[in-house]
Amino acid sequence: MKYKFILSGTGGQGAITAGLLLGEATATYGNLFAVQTQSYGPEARGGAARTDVIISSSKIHYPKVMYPDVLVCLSQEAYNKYIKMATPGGLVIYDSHNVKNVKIKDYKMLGLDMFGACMSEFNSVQMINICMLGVLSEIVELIDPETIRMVIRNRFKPSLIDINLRALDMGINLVRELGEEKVSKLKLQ
Amino acid sequence: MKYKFILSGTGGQGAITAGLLLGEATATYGNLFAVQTQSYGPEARGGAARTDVIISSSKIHYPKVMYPDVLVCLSQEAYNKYIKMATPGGLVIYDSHNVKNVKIKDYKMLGLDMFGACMSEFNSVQMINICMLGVLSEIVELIDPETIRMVIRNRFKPSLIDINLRALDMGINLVRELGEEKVSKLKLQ
Amino acid sequence: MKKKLKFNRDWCKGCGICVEFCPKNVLELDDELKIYAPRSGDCIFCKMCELRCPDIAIQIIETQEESDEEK
Amino acid sequence: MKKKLKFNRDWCKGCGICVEFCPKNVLELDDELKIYAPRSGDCIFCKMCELRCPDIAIQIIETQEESDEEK
Amino acid sequence: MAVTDYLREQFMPHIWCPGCGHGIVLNSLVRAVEQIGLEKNDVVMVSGIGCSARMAGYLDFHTMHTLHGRALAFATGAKMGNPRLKVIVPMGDGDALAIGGNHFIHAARRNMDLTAIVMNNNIYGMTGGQFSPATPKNRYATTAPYGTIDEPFDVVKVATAAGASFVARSTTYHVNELIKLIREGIEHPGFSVIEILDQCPTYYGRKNLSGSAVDMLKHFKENSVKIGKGTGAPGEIEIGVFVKEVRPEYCDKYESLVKEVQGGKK
Amino acid sequence: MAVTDYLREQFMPHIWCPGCGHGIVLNSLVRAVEQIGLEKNDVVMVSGIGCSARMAGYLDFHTMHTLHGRALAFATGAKMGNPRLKVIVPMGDGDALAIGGNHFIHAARRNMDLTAIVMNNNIYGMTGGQFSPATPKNRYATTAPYGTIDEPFDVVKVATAAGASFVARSTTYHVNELIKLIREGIEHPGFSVIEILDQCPTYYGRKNLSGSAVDMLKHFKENSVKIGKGTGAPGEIEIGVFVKEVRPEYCDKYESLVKEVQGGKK
Amino acid sequence: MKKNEILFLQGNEVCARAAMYAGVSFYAGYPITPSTEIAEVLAELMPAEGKAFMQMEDEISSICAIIGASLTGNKVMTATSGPGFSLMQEAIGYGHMAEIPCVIVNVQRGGPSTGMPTSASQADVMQTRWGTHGDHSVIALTASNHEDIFAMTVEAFNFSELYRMPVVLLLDEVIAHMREGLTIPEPGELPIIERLNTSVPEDSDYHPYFAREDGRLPMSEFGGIHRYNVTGLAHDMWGFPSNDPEVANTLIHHLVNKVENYKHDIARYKTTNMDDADIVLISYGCSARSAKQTMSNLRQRGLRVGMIELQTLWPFPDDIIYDLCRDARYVVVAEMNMGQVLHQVKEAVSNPDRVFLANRVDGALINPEDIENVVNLLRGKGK
Amino acid sequence: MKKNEILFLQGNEVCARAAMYAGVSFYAGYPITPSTEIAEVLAELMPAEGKAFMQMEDEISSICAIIGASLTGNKVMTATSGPGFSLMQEAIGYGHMAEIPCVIVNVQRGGPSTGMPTSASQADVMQTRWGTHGDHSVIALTASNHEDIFAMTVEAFNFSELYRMPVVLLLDEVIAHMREGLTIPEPGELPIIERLNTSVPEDSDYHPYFAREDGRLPMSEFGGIHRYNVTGLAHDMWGFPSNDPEVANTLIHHLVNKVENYKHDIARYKTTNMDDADIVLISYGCSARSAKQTMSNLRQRGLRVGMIELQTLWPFPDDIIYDLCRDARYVVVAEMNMGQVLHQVKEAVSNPDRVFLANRVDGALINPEDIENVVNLLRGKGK
Ligand SMILES: Cc1ncc(C[n+]2csc(CCOP(=O)(O)OP(=O)(O)O)c2C)c(N)n1
Ligand SMILES: Cc1ncc(C[n+]2csc(CCOP(=O)(O)OP(=O)(O)O)c2C)c(N)n1
Ligand code: SF4
Ligand code: SF4
Ligand code: SF4
Ligand code: SF4
Ligand code: SF4
Ligand code: SF4
Ligand SMILES: [Mg+2]
Ligand SMILES: [Mg+2]
Repeated sequence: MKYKFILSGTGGQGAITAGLLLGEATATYGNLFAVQTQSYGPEARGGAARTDVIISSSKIHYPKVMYPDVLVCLSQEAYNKYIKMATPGGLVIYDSHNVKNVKIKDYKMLGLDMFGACMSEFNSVQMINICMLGVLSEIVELIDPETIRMVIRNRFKPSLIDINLRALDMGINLVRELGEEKVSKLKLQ
Repeated sequence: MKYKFILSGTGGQGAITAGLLLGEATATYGNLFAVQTQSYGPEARGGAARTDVIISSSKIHYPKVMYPDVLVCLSQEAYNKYIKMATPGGLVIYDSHNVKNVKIKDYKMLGLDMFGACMSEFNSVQMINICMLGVLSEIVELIDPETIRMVIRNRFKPSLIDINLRALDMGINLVRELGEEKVSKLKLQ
Repeated sequence: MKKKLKFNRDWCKGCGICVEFCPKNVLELDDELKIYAPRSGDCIFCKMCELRCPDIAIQIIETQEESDEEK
Repeated sequence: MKKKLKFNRDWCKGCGICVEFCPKNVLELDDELKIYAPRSGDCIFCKMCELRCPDIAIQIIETQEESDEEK
Repeated sequence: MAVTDYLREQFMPHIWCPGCGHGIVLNSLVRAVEQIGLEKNDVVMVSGIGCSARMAGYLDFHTMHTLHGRALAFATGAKMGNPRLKVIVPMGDGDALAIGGNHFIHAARRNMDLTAIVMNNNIYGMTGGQFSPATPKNRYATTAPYGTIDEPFDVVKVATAAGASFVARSTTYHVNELIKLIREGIEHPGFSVIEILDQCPTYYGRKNLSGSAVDMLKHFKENSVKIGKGTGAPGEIEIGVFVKEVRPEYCDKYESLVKEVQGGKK
Repeated sequence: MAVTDYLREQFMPHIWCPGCGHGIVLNSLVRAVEQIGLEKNDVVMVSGIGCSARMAGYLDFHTMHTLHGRALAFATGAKMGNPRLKVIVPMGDGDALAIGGNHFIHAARRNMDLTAIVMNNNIYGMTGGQFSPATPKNRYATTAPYGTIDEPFDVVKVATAAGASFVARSTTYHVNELIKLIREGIEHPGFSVIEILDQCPTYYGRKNLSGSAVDMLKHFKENSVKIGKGTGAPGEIEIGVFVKEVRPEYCDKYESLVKEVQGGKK
Repeated sequence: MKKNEILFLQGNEVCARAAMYAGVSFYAGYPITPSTEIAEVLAELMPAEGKAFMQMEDEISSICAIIGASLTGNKVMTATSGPGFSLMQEAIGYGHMAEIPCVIVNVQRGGPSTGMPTSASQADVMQTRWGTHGDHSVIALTASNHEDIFAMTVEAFNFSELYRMPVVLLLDEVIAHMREGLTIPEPGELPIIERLNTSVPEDSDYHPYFAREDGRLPMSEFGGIHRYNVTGLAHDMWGFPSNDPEVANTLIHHLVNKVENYKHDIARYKTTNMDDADIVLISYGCSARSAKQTMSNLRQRGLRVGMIELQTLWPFPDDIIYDLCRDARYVVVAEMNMGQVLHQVKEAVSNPDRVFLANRVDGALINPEDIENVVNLLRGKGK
Repeated sequence: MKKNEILFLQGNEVCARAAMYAGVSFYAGYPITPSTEIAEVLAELMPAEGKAFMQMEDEISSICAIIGASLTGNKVMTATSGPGFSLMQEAIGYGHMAEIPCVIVNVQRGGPSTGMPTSASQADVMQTRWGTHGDHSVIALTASNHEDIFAMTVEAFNFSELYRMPVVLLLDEVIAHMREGLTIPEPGELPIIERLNTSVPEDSDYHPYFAREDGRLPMSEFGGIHRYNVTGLAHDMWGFPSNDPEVANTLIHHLVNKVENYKHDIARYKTTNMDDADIVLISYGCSARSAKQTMSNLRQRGLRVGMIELQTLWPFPDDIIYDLCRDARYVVVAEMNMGQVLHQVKEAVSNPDRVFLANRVDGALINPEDIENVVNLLRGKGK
């Protein structure tokens, strides 16, 4: 079993941190192999940022993602830049508040208002990346949300653990609210 | 026709300048080929200094002198360091004032008191290298003293030309004073 | 001839420097963190915003037309 | 115990510094441009020659014997 | 000419972070050049490597984006190669003072007519926030997780001691003065150094709780004093012109030498 | 210990020319070390490349003859690698100020306990007499056949501005003071710079009609004044101690940092 | 850190931790992408262990400082990337001439010049061999995954102490910034070679440059009981400068042979599926990850593809390559440059005409398809 | 100077005068043995012609300064030796990336490190090819006598202008310090290639990095009518930094191919007695003088010895060597290093096993007997 993710957003949205947490969750606590890489560049400070994560039950060689099973876009800029990488049959998850301009193609699309959820819950969008991890963990069988909780507990300052856990659950709930049926179509096992 | 010289002395005695003048005389005014090289080294400032000169009627390839036809030693230090390069049948010319400790081997030896001559004529040993060129030009047929005179006239400040020409003649005379017979044994044609 | 504030939204990065140091409190950032001038009438054209903008996103221009300032 | 000038001829390069700056004019260079002390009796052991010699060729040593100074 | 006429607009917006002080310096520089009325074809800009060094790309002069620390060495050749040109050298603090320190003091010594603009944000911005020789003591940086122990350079003092004939300091808050100083520096016929304290909110700011770009500008505002007006309190920023002396300029001296040498001949 | 106990006698006589000032510096240095009573095993000498740099080979310390201009960088590592050791760095004017200028100012800035002895003969001796950044204006050198047009550095000023906490100057004529200054420099707990004007009769002397080593020493004698006693005449050599301040030393600061960091842990 | 815990680290972080494991006690460096994290991690770890971390004014002073600190008895390291590595060349030569143990990490990025600072490349392989002037030998290691980064970092220290010389660890942007799981070895799990100190007693003559029969030169640290001279000039067994041709000749041959004679001890490489391989992929570093993928893809399609992954790049294990490739129909070298290891392979094998290059120089990691395309082309299947 | 007068000059002096002949208008350098005389002669000649001579603070600033001056419209040069050449590597890479014409003379001396400053060596040949990081091509010339030093210095300027890149002239201590007779060519006698200036008119778009079909990039000098950006980062045709893999790929291939595609135009070499040669000596620089002597000695003894003297070292003229050596029984490469051109010859010829090395690395010029001994050995005559 092997899943390939591209998580993208605008510098500061924390897409890369999310990738790192996802990788750590699966590699350290999930008994799986995981590899995470990212695109740097002087532009990374301002423009679109991207991280590739592969999780797999066997050793991973080529560490970059050419054909993502899941492409996440947290911003319009990221969407515009990376949507061309979406694969037929693959899943594109985007933040429906930030990404307005979407085109329907032969991949599955899931727009969720993570931005809105974060704003209403925390009055800040700082947690959007963790929320996104919640979404992923609910959709991708291989990702055990408990492992992400463990990473959160280990990585963050005590004062920030709780709020991050809540953001994670928020993401999980955003998916659950879609209803069994819809979710089952999206799910990656 | 090809003659190979090693001119040696102590830094400051001008052996290297002599080599350069000899080369220039033959190459520029003598219609011959000439190559001059020298040994550098931080020690060159203090210790023994050496220059190799080859003059030839045909093109010269290897520019160093391994088996000198003539080895000149202006100082004891230079003698000690380079006498091992003297070749059987070759000629060793040394300054008989500076070089006291000589061993007789299977090469021809010619000791001349160039030091004394210079001191008595100029009250300085500055000209010993030019005097030595006079000696060489009288012994080596291929070296036309007139070409050395031309170099002296071209290279030196006007104020120094005359004294250098005199030093040259002094060297020539030192050899002539030895008498035809002795000289004819030494001569290189 | 009338002076007018001209913004280059594409260049503005929303740092808020112009907003903070405007002596007349003319400027604000919108939802998308881009500059606009809700109180443009108060502007004294002191140029401080123009000179301090790190993104050269503000220009004070002279114009023939009467205030068609967009805000 | 008596002081004495000791020269290292092998190291001396004949620069003449010691000669020039000896306050008592004790020193000279010989034919071979090596240091010697023709007027060693005048020496006040001020050490200036020892300290200024670039070749560390002069030492003022203390000795048991009476003046067996070689010159 | 309008300010934007000096920009290569096709490459804008620039890559600098929101609120980066380098943009303010760019802004001031362009206005200084405009005030002097320099022809664009007469200006060469030579920069090294760093966020600051990216300035060259955005300006419609003859621009050379070179190697980290070496801008002044390239600039020396460019100027000597055609002394008619005005040569402006924007530099980061790391660029000018760390790897580039030697070229900095030698350029000052020679007094060639170059204008060095040191954009001192107290940090290596481009590489992500390591301390620089201009980072004050006890500050945090990615390579100083426990605080810096190094003493910083005083750019003004070093430039002065090395021989710069025009030395000034200002901050990105003081834009009007800044324009004036840059202008003076460019017009000064000799090596000029203008140190500009500027903000890197992304790294220096974040690591040292200086907060946002706005906060950092406020800091400059509050801690700056005119030369000689200071109380000597730590952290005080003296601003103004420290040195301004007309001394023989290098290219001029070389020209005289050439005349002299040729004098005998021609 | 006798002076010669500090020498590697088997390699003497040294390669320096007759009358070379570097020998006088060697002489003074050995006496200063002897006076302090340093153990030979506690002294590391690090030199670069140049006639001056050859000093290391003749001294019976731990000696490192490194690369042109880089002695202070090697020395910084050696000292930081074992702060217990005394590290002395003899340097030529080219070595210290031309190619090595950056390491010089940064070593001064850090204030690590190194003793830099700048043997300033105003010339590149080793390579045969090219001008250096310490050659005064209008002097002759093989690469300045028409006279130099470059302004020279003032070593004392540059060292001071860069942050050296001990800065002194003397000449090879003033041997007693020289020994005292070198001693003070070595004993000073921080970065010390002792600039020593010394003679290269072979190149600087010959090219600039300063005559022999003796004449050059006379020149030092006649043109030197104690700090503050000068008339400001051109060519005047101010000698003495310019800066002597005890400031936190780099290795000490690092040790404190380590203690602090480990504090939480151990 | 819990025992056997899997850590999810960047390659650079692994390198830094491995250096700690190997006993680095002095680091000096200057920041440069994509190597900077090595310094950043060490800036945190080293003071906590009482070890010296310095950020210097540039790369030249960094390499000089580590050589200085090596002589005062430390295990030392610096890390940089292309531009810094180029600047270090003079002092690297000093390290070779003076035979000073030190480790230099070059995390390669796109070149030449400032090039592509944040992109992947493997174009410094030949520079690592020939970057400084004059004749000498080189040891350079590389790695394609975190376990190997750890192991090769430790080996770099080991070789540098064993052979008394600068050793280069060549990483690349991809593996340096990539995160994957790693279990840090227990202390003692990997062998650590400590400096060979001289047994010459105090007051006896110690010859710092008198090689033992096995080519090794026992050291004595500065500050210790033996005082001697170190120089970058040609020198005799005392470390004193010498112009004697005999001395120079011996020295140069020693500098070359002390490594060339131990080529087999230094060779680190891995082979996979080589038993029946008629198509051999040779690769290293990040490219090896793609090559491995290509191999497994092609094996699944029934092609007899084998692979050699090089970890020792210099001295180049030419006879090993010769032996392994003897029966190959095609040899494909996969690397991210215009063909550098390619030259060595061509020089090594019996039939250079069978050796082909699969490369990529645009900054993006070469991918398994890039390599597969070359294989297909060779098999007459076109792209 | 009288017409056709034979001057008796040092090799370095010849190089300096040839640079004047080629039109050098800016020189910057830092003294180092055995190259210093080049600077010393230019310090005298250049001001007299109104041209700029600068002594800089080090070698790094020297190479940077000449690149800067090249951009403001000058023909430029610097000269150095091993340690300085190593220091210049980063900026040489910049010269390649930004495609700036400049000439770098490296008068080789014994290495590595400070090595043997006053002794002969040819051990920087591979460094010249691979000294800086990243992929690019190199042009390097050498010479064995004064006539050739003059000609190759002029060619170095010509190639650097023609191909818009740094060109290295590799001399050695022997020929640099050797004096022999030379008649300086008349003006016009040797062709001088001037910079190709763009014909794009003012106010039209000039693309500094848009190569013509023949690979050439017409220039526009700084201060001229076109303003553009120059950078050491990967860049597009405007000279503006770009991260686009496509752009990077095109750029790297251009940097390599602009030379590789013109290898035959750049190859300078001389053959002697090659018609019937079954023993081929390949040599260059000072060693070629000895090899020539060996050849003539052996010919006198009836051996069919021929010789190839290389003047272009890079790009290595491999197919020319291949052709010329096809019928050779033995090929002997004579050079003063541990075998550098040797590698290239082995890679070039059809049977590398027939290629042998005659070398010397002790600082003394290799002599005809050294080479003869190798030939005798091969012929089973032992020494
Ligand atoms: C030789 C070399 N060393 C290191 C680097 C990496 N590097 C690029 S910019 C930079 C420092 C930037 O700091 P600064 O000069 O202060 O400019 P800023 O980004 O802060 O404006 C460094 C270390 C490089 N490009 N080249
Ligand atoms: C990198 C490098 N550049 C240049 C040289 C050549 N070089 C050796 S010593 C020296 C200068 C010597 O002058 P200085 O430092 O003043 O010492 P001095 O000989 O006068 O004592 C130079 C340029 C070198 N060895 N290495
Ligand atoms: S010009 Fe002055 S008053 Fe007007 S908006 Fe700008 S800062 Fe405010
Ligand atoms: S200062 Fe400029 S970039 Fe910042 S908010 Fe104002 S207009 Fe935008
Ligand atoms: S000790 Fe003084 S008095 Fe005696 S010789 Fe030396 S300098 Fe002269
Ligand atoms: S000072 Fe020393 S070297 Fe000079 S003459 Fe006197 S003893 Fe000899
Ligand atoms: S990192 Fe700092 S210096 Fe660089 S662009 Fe961002 S704010 Fe400016
Ligand atoms: S050349 Fe000058 S500095 Fe060097 S040893 Fe001779 S006198 Fe001293
Ligand atoms: Mg900065
Ligand atoms: Mg000097």
